[in-house]
Amino acid sequence: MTESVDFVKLTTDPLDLQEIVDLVKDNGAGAISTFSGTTRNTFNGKTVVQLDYEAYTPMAIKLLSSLIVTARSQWLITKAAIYHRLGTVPVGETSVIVAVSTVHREESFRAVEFLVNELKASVPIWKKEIYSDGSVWKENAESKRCCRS
Amino acid sequence: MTESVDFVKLTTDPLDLQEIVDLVKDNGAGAISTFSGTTRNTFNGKTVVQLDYEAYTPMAIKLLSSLIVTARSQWLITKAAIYHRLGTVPVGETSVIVAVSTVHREESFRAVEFLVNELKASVPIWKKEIYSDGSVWKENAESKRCCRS
Amino acid sequence: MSDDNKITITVLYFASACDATGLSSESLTFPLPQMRICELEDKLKARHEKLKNILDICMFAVNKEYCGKDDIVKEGDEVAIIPPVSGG
Amino acid sequence: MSDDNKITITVLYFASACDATGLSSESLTFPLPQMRICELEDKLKARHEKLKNILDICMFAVNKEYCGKDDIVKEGDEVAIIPPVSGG
Repeated sequence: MTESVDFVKLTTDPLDLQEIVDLVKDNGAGAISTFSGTTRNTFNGKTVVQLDYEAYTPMAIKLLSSLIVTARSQWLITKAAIYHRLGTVPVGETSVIVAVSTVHREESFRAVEFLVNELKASVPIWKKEIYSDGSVWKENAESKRCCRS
Repeated sequence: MTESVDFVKLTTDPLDLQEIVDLVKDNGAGAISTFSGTTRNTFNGKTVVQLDYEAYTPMAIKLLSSLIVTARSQWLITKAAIYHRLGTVPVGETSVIVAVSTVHREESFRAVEFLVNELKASVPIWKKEIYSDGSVWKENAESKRCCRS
Repeated sequence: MSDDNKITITVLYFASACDATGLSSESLTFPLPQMRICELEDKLKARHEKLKNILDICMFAVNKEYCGKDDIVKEGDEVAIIPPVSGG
Repeated sequence: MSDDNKITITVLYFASACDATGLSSESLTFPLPQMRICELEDKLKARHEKLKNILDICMFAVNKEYCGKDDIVKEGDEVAIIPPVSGG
């Protein structure tokens, strides 16, 4: 049976960085780079109480897997993991973790950055930011509008 | 009392990624990037049994702290940590962890990459690679030779 | 077997689009053999007043693939209205 | 009080330099008020045969600061021989 090398998951459970790093750890890889996105306590002066995330899950899973395939076409990746939290994420908790292991570090830097940037641009996951005095659906600045204009 | 924002440590204990990430976690920071360097099981076809690390510890600590100061002069960093292991590091275990928290992710990507690259170029830490049939002191390709030629 | 002169599709709504319609999905039947995304967009705007401005900044996906306004929608397709994403 | 016409310094050896000398450090006294790093390098080469080639690829640090071959070494300084680093 082939050993898994790509790990993609959307979950309502808290994300565990060590667990995810252990998924990508490999004795043939000398480098592991990670990115964790956390809930900040303020946004433009407003006090953030929590974030609520929702997703078009089947498409999000499909796109995330496809992003890893694209990353592998550009860099020599040993293993890669992308976990994203859904539901309520309180302030200070982690909403996304991307981890990549590679033989040499340069490739892990590039691959993590690519995966995070592309996730923020195209994966159908939405964040509602709940403030002490209201709420709003956020838009990533890099959210793609291709095919529309 | 001022809260610590920079964490530098050389230690013979195993490195704990979660512990180090918890040091840099901050509710005002939305991004945490990390790099972990691990012991690969082969190098140019030779089987690596373990790595032995030694350091000029006082100078290494001084330089690592100074690298974080330099990084802060270029990017808006919330907190930063650099931990390096000394003594014997078995295959598969982690020898270095760099973690940086920032408000926005771009800066955490840049700062981690800078810190790792500069550490590998200038910090007086040495790795002896022990193979099944011998050993050798390694040299980072980027090890600086300024002032010498 | 389906009538060749009409299509039934599923439309999925998320985030602000779900708020605007009060729906997470709906099944729609059109007396056409097929249609373009831009035609569907016009019909959805007519159907849901509050969706008008939102649709102008949304993307569409057919069967979990992003698509363009001239792409074709066929019988049984699942069309998702994708507001600007904010994951990560 | 120190004799103004001689200096005593500490030289630290690491990694391959430590292997070559069999020492992690040594205290050396020179009948000079001060000296340049390049002069110290020559004296260390004369003193330790096996250090010759190694010193050609090492850097020097005085009191925990990297320095150049024309930098000055003074009484009480700590000079480290820094082989090519391999941390990370």
